[in-house]
Amino acid sequence: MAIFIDNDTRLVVQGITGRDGSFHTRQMMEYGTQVVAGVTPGKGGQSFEGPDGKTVPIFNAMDEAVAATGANTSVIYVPPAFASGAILEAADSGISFVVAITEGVPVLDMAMAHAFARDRGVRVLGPNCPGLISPGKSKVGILPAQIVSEGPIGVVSRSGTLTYEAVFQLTSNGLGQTTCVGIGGDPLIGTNFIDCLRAFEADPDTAAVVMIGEIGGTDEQEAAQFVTDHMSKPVVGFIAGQTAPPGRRMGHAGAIISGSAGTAEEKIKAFEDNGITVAQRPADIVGLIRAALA
Amino acid sequence: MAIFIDNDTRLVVQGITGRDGSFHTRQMMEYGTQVVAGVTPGKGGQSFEGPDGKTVPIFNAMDEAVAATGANTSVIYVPPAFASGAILEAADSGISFVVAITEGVPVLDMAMAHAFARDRGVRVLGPNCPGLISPGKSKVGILPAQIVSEGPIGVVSRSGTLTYEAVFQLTSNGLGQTTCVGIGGDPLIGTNFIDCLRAFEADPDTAAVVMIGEIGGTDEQEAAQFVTDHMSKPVVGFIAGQTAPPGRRMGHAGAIISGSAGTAEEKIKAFEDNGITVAQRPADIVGLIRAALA
Amino acid sequence: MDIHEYQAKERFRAAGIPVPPGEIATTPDEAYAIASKYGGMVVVKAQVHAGGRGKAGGVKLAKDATEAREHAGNILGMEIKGLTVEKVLVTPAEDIQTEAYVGVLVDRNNQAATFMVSAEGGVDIEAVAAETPHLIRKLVVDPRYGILPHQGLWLANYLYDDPGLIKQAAKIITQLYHAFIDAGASMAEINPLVTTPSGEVKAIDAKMSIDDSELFRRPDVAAMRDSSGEPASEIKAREANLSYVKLDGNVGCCVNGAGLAMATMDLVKYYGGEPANFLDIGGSSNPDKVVAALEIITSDPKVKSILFNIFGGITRCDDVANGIVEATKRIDIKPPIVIRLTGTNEEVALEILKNAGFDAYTSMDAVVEKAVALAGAN
Amino acid sequence: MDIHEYQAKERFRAAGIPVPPGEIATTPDEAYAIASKYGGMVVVKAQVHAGGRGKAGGVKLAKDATEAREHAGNILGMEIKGLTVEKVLVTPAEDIQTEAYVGVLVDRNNQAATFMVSAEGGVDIEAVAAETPHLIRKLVVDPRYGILPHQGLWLANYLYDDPGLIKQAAKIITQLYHAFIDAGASMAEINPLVTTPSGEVKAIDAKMSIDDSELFRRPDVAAMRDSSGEPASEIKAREANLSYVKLDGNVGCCVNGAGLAMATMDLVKYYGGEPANFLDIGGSSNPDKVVAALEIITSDPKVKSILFNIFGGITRCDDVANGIVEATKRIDIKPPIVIRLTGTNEEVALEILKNAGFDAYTSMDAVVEKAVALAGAN
Repeated sequence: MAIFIDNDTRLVVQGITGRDGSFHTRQMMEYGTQVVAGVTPGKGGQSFEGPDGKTVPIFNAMDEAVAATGANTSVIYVPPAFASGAILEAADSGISFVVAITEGVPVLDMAMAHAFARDRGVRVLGPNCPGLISPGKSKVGILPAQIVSEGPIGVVSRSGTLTYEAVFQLTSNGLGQTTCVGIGGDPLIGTNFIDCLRAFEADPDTAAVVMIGEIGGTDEQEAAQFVTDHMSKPVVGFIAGQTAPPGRRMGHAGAIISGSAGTAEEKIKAFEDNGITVAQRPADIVGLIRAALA
Repeated sequence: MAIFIDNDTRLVVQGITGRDGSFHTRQMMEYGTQVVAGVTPGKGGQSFEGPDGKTVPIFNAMDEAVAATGANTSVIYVPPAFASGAILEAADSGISFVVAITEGVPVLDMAMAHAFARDRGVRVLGPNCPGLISPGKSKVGILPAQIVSEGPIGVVSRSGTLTYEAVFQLTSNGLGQTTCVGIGGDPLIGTNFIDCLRAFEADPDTAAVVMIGEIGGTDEQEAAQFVTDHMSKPVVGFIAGQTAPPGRRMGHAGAIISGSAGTAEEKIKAFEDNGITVAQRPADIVGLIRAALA
Repeated sequence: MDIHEYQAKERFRAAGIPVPPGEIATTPDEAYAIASKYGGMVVVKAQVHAGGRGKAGGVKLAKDATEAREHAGNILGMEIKGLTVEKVLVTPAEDIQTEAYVGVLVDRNNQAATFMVSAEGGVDIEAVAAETPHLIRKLVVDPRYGILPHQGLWLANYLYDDPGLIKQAAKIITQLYHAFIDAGASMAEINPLVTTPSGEVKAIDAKMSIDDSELFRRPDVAAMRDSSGEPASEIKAREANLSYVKLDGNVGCCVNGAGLAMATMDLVKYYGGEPANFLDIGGSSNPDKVVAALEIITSDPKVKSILFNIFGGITRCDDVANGIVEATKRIDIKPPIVIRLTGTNEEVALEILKNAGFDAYTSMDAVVEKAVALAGAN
Repeated sequence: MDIHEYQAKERFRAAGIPVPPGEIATTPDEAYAIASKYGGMVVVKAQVHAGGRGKAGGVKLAKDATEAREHAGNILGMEIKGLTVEKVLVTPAEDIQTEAYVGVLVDRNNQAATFMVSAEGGVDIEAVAAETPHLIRKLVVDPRYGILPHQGLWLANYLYDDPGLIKQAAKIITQLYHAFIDAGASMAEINPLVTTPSGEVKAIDAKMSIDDSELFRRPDVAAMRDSSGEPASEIKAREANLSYVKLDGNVGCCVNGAGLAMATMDLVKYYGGEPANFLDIGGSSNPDKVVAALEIITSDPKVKSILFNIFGGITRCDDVANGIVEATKRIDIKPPIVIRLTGTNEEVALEILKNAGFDAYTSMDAVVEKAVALAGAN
């Protein structure tokens, strides 16, 4: 088992003919993801050349792609100006899960897109996220496949490379993963920590969860409360940004301490108050997970 | 029993201090409707003087009125420019039923207001409707109370005075009513024939229904199909506008034959095809109801 | 309220939709001058609030300015469905490759603006919808979101195969939606939407109806009202705030309430007569309104009898009776008047009317039968 | 992107919000001229992208033009939170009766624009929200509907009792929402919203932050960028498309990814050092970006060591290694550089770096410890 994506994931790539879209489509296909369709308006009828001589049909629109291929998931690699439109189109096409990789999508566009997706009961991951990978089953997004391995740990994170750091250490120490999810660093994200924790709790193959947060907002605090209220599985946490100054955006649009709200201190305290053991350094995560599973 | 309003109806009048609002509030109070509050922005804290020395507290806003009085229904007598805003406010205040009397509300405003009310699960009657009356229990709107009487007939109509005509004949012939509902003559109305038929079918005190339609749209045709599919009680129908020319609006914004769609002929045929006996003249309604109940 | 093609085109142009140039002529010489300016072939198009202009001969292709003048001479003053043509639009003839239909209207069932598009343009869309609905693609626009980019493309995909044409059409569809919303329209239509040999997509004809209830807050739209060519009686009725529609019969009808007014017309027909009009005086018993109603009804020379059908609810019958008596004092009315009044204060009202010498009834059937008989006799 | 008070006021004014007049001075004499024009008392306000202007002495009341010149002389050139004041706003002093707070920002939890209003104006709203949340009324605006008339009134009802003030405030709240949306803002604030003895409601101060992701499609908003007073290093970073924040330590950090960059800073602190900056070079291994990053880091004289922490995923480590070598050839760098590279093609990369004479590691802890030690030694 895994969460959100697995062997049944049938993926459409929105923006498959773009620079990023085509590169990552090949990567996903090489990993074994079932990429069943691509969408690029105006290029319907053409074919995308994947690795090993495989091809993927291209459609003008999501509804056509879904009707023709029975896709259930999409991933979005289109420029910011068109990204929220692509999410709306995906949410309207009958699929149930949309992964938005694009960085720099206007926040007010996302407010509307999230409302639209909620109206239709469609799960959105991102935007501005690395996607997710269920080792041995499916990869959707840009996470490097070589650092993951199959095993009992669920990983959820707001960050990209920091996740790689954590996952790499897990894998190097023989701790494989059920699913690694990057929820993204934007202020308005579709799938949050709680959504992932709930899914990991329900996934019989996940034995423990690593949750990697950062400064800004209160998602980690609410997730911590959720752990107390609804989780039986151990959770190990890490928070980046203890040295970040207030009021400055630290790369991610969502990584900003507003006044005294959203600091690493309050998040770490919320973790500790709710029984989540907190790694002081990324290097400590493996030890804490081992202790939790012992 | 009755539909939509009864002895438990606790009414707020939106626009209680206006010319129409104050007149009809007195009429409703005289009939025995529990008018528990009025709303006029800027006049909160004042009192409305009703008949027989009764007073009604006035509030600045619906949320205050509902919180203070436990109202569950509102009726709107505000000018067209503010009517859809009043509906939105009512739908946001915790009440479950809004009756919009105002005529001339922009249709695109109503498209938004109906969507908003649907989002919140609030029933809207109207706009541009005479309201409804459950004889002996409650009256909300402008229907003349003196023509109704208690009894087993449900009446639903798109028209005002034509309804009075029918109800008057029923009452004069000893056929009282459970509830008489004027759904209004606008193109976009909140509660339609089917909503009323479903309620009458479920109301144990209603034995038969009079349904009075007119040209324009396909509400009557769909209602006729509903009668076949879901109703055990007899329905007698009447359609106004057999002599109306196509393409001209006959008073009501919704009473217009578009091309060949929405004619009286097609509606009458739909009624007859679905077992609804059709009165050729308003005067025939009583006889048909008697026959149906025999 | 209907607006003319040239006015709809102005709104479309302002919304960014590609629309060919065009100017209005009210005389043949003006048409000649405009056509000369454009050079080449032009189309002369009657500007009148009636469908079926083409079939009625109100749209003509002219090979040059001289022929444009000739066509304008024929079209100006022409009657189309009872309306007189007082303006023509002169516009360069376009080189057309394909014709499609794009329209948006308020749909009652979906309670929202709804697009209909068809690759079959220049046709009666209602006929297409009724007979070959599979040739139409429909889209309901959720008012909470407005039209979304993929929805415009979805409609455009149905019209064209070429990506360039699809992109242009999707943009036009979005612009049409904005023109529709910004005008407070109940309907906006491009029929046909054409493609040219050079690969452009353009709106060759334009139609828009405005929701009357929007006019109070849209002075720019209200200013587009053009009553030229409209029957004087309907203009007068609108100014008096009466709902009035002229018909061809001889029994004048004056009723309170639209449903009852239609039922009254139907009953006139039932008793073998023909209604001369639809007229709803509304809930008011203001004598001025009754005077205006009677002036409008009697301005139709065909009217041989006049019937009032009033159901007093909130409206008091005695007020209406007084209004009628007052009105007939102020104006001289030839056709006989018969009156049905029932409801609130009906006894007092009937007394007032009998004293003033009117036939008064309490049954709708009775008054209609009588009015039909009087019309037949006169 | 933050904009200045005077720019926010321009946007508010365009949205219809009553805002007092005001002009910008960059010299004391200009301030004198503006104050003379207004006559009477004026306020001289530092225009700088930093909170707490008032406490820092950046806002002064002047009784006349001469005093305005004097205040402007003191304020211009002042440093507030590391930013130099280069402009002051001169605006007539208002007669203030009450002060309230009205703000709207994008709320993460509700995924929508959210208003906060408080009858306690002129305060730090975050402090009020944290300490006395019952003094704030909050409203989440459903993006599908925008702010609705009754919602504006509901907020205004919380601020005032007088119907006239409520009506004005409700209108201002609606206008503020439109100004917020039209600018692509993440925050817009009127603090204080005042009432005057004559019963007017006005915005005396104005603050607005723009979502950087909106700028590409809002040239009018992007044109409001004012980098004056900003550290040169941050301007350069923005132009090079790098995420960079200057800090006070001495260990320069260059990392790929924002989360890893923060974790690296934290680890510097963990090992007893102080990070000199946050810097995320993004996913690119473009040598130009590495050059720019190194130029920015070394422009800070406090920097005593530089550490690279690169986790190669999609990014290939050998590309980054080549970029670093190339960059250090182009510019002369004094502080020692230590590098951690791991992930895709790490072996090749470590080889390249060792050959070029760099200390290269594969463990994050090792490189941070080393960098801290080098900074302490230098």
